[in-house]
Amino acid sequence: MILLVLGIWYLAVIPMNVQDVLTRAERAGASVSPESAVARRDMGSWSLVARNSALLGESWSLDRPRLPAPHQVAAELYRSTFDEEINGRRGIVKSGSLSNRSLIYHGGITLSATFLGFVIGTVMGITLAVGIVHSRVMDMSIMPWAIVSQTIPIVALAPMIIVVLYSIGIQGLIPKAVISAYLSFFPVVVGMVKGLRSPDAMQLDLMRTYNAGAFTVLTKLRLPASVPYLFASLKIAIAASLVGAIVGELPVQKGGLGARMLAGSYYGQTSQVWAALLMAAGLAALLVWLTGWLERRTLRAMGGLP
Amino acid sequence: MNLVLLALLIWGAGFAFNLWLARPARAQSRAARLAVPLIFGATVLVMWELIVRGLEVPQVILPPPSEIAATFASNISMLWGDFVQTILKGALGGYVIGCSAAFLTALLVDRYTYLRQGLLPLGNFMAALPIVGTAPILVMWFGFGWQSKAAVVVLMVYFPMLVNIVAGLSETSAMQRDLMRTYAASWGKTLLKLRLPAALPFIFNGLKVSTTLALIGAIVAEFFGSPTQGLGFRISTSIGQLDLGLVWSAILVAAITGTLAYGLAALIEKWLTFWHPSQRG
Amino acid sequence: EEVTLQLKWVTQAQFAGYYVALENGYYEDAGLDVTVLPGGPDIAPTQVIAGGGADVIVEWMPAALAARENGLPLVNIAQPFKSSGMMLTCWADVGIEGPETLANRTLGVWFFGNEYPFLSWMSQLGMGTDGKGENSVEVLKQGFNVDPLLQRQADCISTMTYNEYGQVIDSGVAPEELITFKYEDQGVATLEDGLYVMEENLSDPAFVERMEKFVAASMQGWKWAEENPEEAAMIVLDYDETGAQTEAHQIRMMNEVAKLTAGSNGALDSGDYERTVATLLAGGSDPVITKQPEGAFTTAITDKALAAQ
Amino acid sequence: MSEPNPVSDPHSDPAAPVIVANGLDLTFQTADGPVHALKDVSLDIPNGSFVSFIGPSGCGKTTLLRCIAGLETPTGGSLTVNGMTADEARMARAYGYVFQAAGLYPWRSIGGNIRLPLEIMGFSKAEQQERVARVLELVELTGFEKKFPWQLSGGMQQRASIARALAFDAEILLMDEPFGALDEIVRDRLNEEVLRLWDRTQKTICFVTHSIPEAVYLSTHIVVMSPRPGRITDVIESPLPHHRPLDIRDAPEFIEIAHRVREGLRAGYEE
Amino acid sequence: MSEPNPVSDPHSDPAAPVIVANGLDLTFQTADGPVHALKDVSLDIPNGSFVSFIGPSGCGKTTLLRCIAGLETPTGGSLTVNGMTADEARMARAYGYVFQAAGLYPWRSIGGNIRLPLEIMGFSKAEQQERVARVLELVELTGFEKKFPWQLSGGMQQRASIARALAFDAEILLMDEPFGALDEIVRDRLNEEVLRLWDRTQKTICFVTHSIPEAVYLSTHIVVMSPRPGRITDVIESPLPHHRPLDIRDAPEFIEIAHRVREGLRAGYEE
Ligand SMILES: Nc1ncnc2c1ncn2[C@@H]1O[C@H](COP(=O)(O)OP(=O)(O)OP(=O)(O)O)[C@@H](O)[C@H]1O
Ligand SMILES: Nc1ncnc2c1ncn2[C@@H]1O[C@H](COP(=O)(O)OP(=O)(O)OP(=O)(O)O)[C@@H](O)[C@H]1O
Ligand SMILES: Cc1ncc(C[n+]2csc(CCO)c2C)c(N)n1
Ligand SMILES: [Mg+2]
Ligand SMILES: [Mg+2]
Repeated sequence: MILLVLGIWYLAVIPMNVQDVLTRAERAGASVSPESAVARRDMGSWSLVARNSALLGESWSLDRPRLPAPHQVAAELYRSTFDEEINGRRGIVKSGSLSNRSLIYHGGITLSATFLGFVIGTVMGITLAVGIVHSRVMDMSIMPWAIVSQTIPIVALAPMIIVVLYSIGIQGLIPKAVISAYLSFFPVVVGMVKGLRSPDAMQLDLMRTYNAGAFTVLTKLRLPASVPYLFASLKIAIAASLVGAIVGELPVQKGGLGARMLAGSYYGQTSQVWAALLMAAGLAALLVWLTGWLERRTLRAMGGLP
Repeated sequence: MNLVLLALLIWGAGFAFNLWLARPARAQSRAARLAVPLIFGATVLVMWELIVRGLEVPQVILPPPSEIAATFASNISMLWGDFVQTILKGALGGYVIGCSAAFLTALLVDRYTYLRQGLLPLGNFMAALPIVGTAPILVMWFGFGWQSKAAVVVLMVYFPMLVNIVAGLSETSAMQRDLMRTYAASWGKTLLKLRLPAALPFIFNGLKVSTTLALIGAIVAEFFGSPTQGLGFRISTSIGQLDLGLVWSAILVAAITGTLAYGLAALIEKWLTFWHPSQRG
Repeated sequence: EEVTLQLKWVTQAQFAGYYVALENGYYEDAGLDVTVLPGGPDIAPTQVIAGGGADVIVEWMPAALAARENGLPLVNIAQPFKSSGMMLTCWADVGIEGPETLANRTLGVWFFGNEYPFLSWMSQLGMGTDGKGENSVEVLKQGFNVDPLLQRQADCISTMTYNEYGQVIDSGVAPEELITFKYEDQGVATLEDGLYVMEENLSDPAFVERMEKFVAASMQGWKWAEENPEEAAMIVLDYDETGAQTEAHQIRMMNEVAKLTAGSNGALDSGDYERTVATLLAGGSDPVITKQPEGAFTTAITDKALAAQ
Repeated sequence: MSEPNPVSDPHSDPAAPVIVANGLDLTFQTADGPVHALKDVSLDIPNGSFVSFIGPSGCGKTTLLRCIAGLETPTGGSLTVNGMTADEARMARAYGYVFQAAGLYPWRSIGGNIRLPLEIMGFSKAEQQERVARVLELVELTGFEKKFPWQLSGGMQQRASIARALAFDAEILLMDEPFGALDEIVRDRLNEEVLRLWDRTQKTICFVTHSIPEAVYLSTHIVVMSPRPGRITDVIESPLPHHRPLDIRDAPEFIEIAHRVREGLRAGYEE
Repeated sequence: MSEPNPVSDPHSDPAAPVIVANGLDLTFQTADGPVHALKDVSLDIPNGSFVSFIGPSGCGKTTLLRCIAGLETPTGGSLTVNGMTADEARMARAYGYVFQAAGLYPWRSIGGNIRLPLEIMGFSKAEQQERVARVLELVELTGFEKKFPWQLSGGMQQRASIARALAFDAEILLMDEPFGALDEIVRDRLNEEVLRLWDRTQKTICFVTHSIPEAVYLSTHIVVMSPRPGRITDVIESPLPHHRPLDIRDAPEFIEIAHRVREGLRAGYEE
């Protein structure tokens, strides 16, 4: 499967980059058909490929490709992780601290904002859910607005939020975490409301026969019953947190994978963008996997099926 | 400062009224279920207005709702143009393409197990790509028009939809499937008569999540290049011009559309999955 | 004494003077503790200063004057950039020769407050900006890079002499393949990268004094940067937290920026100011500003600051 | 029928009644209109008796049990438990309730489940441990304390849930179709065990069931109910001896009572 | 036990066997190792008979029924239905299957559920309508065609599911604990109805149950099974007449057969 994807990717590189490849060939003096770049602009990629099949050797090694070839991305990934840290002037080996040209350093920055936002969002989500489950007013008034809140394109507002937080003197990690928290609280609310309400009538009645108070019901019944729902939500929330952190890093060019992506895009370093992108997706996969691992551990400790 | 106190007072009053409305006897009525969130929203707006005025928050940081409303009213035709560009062309186009593609893929994945094993993990990985990274790439590939916005939306809605549809299609119980086997029903018949109806609650879950994703995708993609129209363009340009009233008006358009779209999906869901326990209340 | 400076864009040699002053201790010597906030896409320095997130910002004059007219009283206190680095860069092979041949083309423009010089140029040309036509152009909101030109999605894009133009050349395009329109040459240049503060603060003598020290130290930094472009570029690189800038690019940028700052000692030249205002007012039906601004600049600070040197 | 149904004749049996219901009435308000679940139910349950409630589905057995447990509030009539109202008795933790399904909390071990009411009622750690061990032995589950519910068979889970109800030594045990979900053989076995338990602990037990043989086998008194609205149609006192081997079910007296119960049920249905 | 268990003696009963199992064996491969669900099961089921399968939980009743239905593939032995393999018989739509729970599709009305097999098998619209009406009448649900499953009581749902299995007129009816979830009275009534239906339609019925009285009341033949691994321990032929009022359950022959079945079950358990 992976091989198939790589194959398709390599193949797709040819038509994606054909315009640039032919322009370069033309500058180098080869005869290209059609001859003018203006005429080529309006032609389909595949017909260009077909008409100039001899000139396509450069497709996989352009400096500013529209679509970099997999090995270019892989090389960039290597360069901006191991190579930079071990051999680079600012790498950890030479300077004693992580290099700001390495994705490890930027991944770390993004992760710290992700975690902070995730924690804030989760705590907020659980608190809201507990409130919603225990108070009908909160249920009736907050739930619809929680849905509305998610239709606001927060990602588009990120720069404004950051500026607003500047104005009350908050900078650095927290603005990013706020955006992360905003994106991650919603899945937690939805999942936890479901989870806290998941005990059936019989389980609740049992508590009533013991004459247990709301707090006891919460700690002894609702919270344990909601754990599977919590983890399902946490997996969504942590991925959302990561996106939030990256979004928060775009406008504030102070490091992080988001800043990396923008900078790469700014200077046309396509493979740098792709490397940061893959790194982000890999981090997301790792975080989700970690949450899943924690879930399995917790559920096992709670007597879940092995 | 007095305004701030007034704001807190109004908040208290709204809350008390809601408490009264939410009492068990009344909470069931349709009017109360509608009124409570509306009163909540209204108190938030009034508080916003009073606090912004009371604390003299600069207009360029946070304008009061009254000013937003005024800007909104005087720019209706421009906002309509943005709405058409971003929502009708970008978001809706991408939504339709993305959801249909996910549906077709789900059928394929369902039919051929080896595809599922390969495609779903890949899908999960791709779904983790942050849009802020993919959007500039897609703008580079598909140009500045609505097509690139639709592409971003497709990428955003495709995997949540796929995951939901695939989960939904396997939602049937062994007994329900065995019943079909006793009728010697074909794959197609089983799909049509059993698995699709059973999958509907999941599909609608996906559709609801995707409405907001589509909206956000279309707007954010405009930050990375657009024609001189569109909600994302408006938000970004107006921030630069310090016209915060217009920024919030554009956000308002997005929020209203998102809420309506979500509501519409929920309504259709209610209508089509009336049989599901969650809809029977 | 603390000063927070909000830059207009990401850390790069465009802002070398401030970083040099920081690195070489000029601010410290003046008794200032300066925080430099890099900008980024969709960070509006005007909004930051309005919210109180910065004491002084680097901004272009059109955006500052537009903000002033919209009720945000910004005042120019220094102008390290003498001339404009803005231009429109076009493919030659599509048949563009002069400004009048721009009609019916697709042009990439920066928005977010950076569109004002372009819009006044177009209105002076009598060119519409609402789609392709006899006497009008199609405008795209250009993203962060020069791809729209290289991919031929636009016939022309906005570039800065010190930055995007170099990137186009770096990507293998020969200068002969391009046609460029410098705003300076077209007579529509507007002042870029001035230092602006809130008007109300200027009535506070302590603030004014701090700004005098700040401007003086900053100009010291600029002059050092002009003389030592390579070292200045390296200093900028050290302050770039994204690690994305490259030596070659920053050195070239520093050399180009030095050309723009060369003519300025930091004081705003009232002639340049008049020309900018005239350009912005001359916008035909839709000018960027509608009336002559008043009190939009003060030379009091530069007078003091430069006298001190 | 407004007269109390004397489940026991106070003269022949000296045990005082612990549960006294008088003209109990309960109407549920639902979206489709009111449902009259209990009508004019009067009943005395003497101390130490084993009372079964039998009747067709929906006749109000569960509702009656829940009224006794203070989980439902009657809309009419009076009900006292040990001289208190049902709700006061609930607050005083006067009974253990066993539900139809075992209803163990899946995230707690068997021991943890049995400990649950003890934790809530504030028993000391040592006391908890001691009681858990005692009831586990009572229901023959010693050694399964650390297992989780899913690791036990249905019958064992049901025993654990009985142990949970016994742990805090309530005087009254209310059991709502506790063996409904089990197969006949396991059910037989648990029936024997419940009888033995009752013998040993001398508790008052109210037992809801669908099964005629089960009711006849277990009870000192069988309360037959009929639906729409739910009321008591017959109270049958069992002449069977206190000690009952399983074989008793083939005995003629047994079949005779079973027949009477079935006729009572049928009558209620056809009415 | 490798000899077929002659459920019917071919000489005294001229009906030809429709289902013939010979040394049937089935082992499930599970994560915890293989489970031997059926061992050496041999059986002849004559045309028109009513065969009950009874046995403790997990003894393989459902598995055997599923093998007959072609839903499970035996790992050994042979099985023919009407001379075909079980799978061919399934493809030929030779039987209606009634599951333990009603298993109606909640998105279809009662009529729609009954129509489901007819749509799949390509009956014409008119034919569908006619058949739905006919089976609805047969199970006494006329007038409920437009209702949805959750609007019906459990007993009514179960009858609808029987109607669904009857709609396409398969010769064989396989019923897996169809009344397991119902209360005794409703169950009695449905038992009477199933008997009447069997009488009227002359179908061959295989019926799985947990309840001894039910098995005895309904069947011409009772197959007693025992677990680990599941096999047949006894086949009891009923001397009861074809026509059976419910009262027959108090008759001595009935109690005698019931006793025999119980002994057979107990033996299988203790073994
Ligand atoms: N919370 C409730 N709201 C409305 N109606 C209810 C409620 N609980 C029970 N009922 C109705 O009251 C009647 C009696 O119900 P109950 O559960 O007591 O019957 P039951 O005898 O226990 O039946 P089963 O044997 O099926 O458990 C039924 O008609 C039922 O539908
Ligand atoms: N699909 C399967 N995979 C593995 N084991 C199975 C499977 N189906 C049934 N079994 C096992 O086979 C044995 C027989 O199961 P079966 O369902 O036939 O029992 P049953 O007699 O119908 O029991 P019950 O009365 O509880 O329905 C059991 O031990 C069961 O756990
Ligand atoms: C949103 C956005 N704003 C501005 C620029 C372009 N830009 C880069 S440097 C520079 C000079 C500023 O002093 C300008 C205008 C952009 N690419 N994107
Ligand atoms: Mg009940
Ligand atoms: Mg079974």
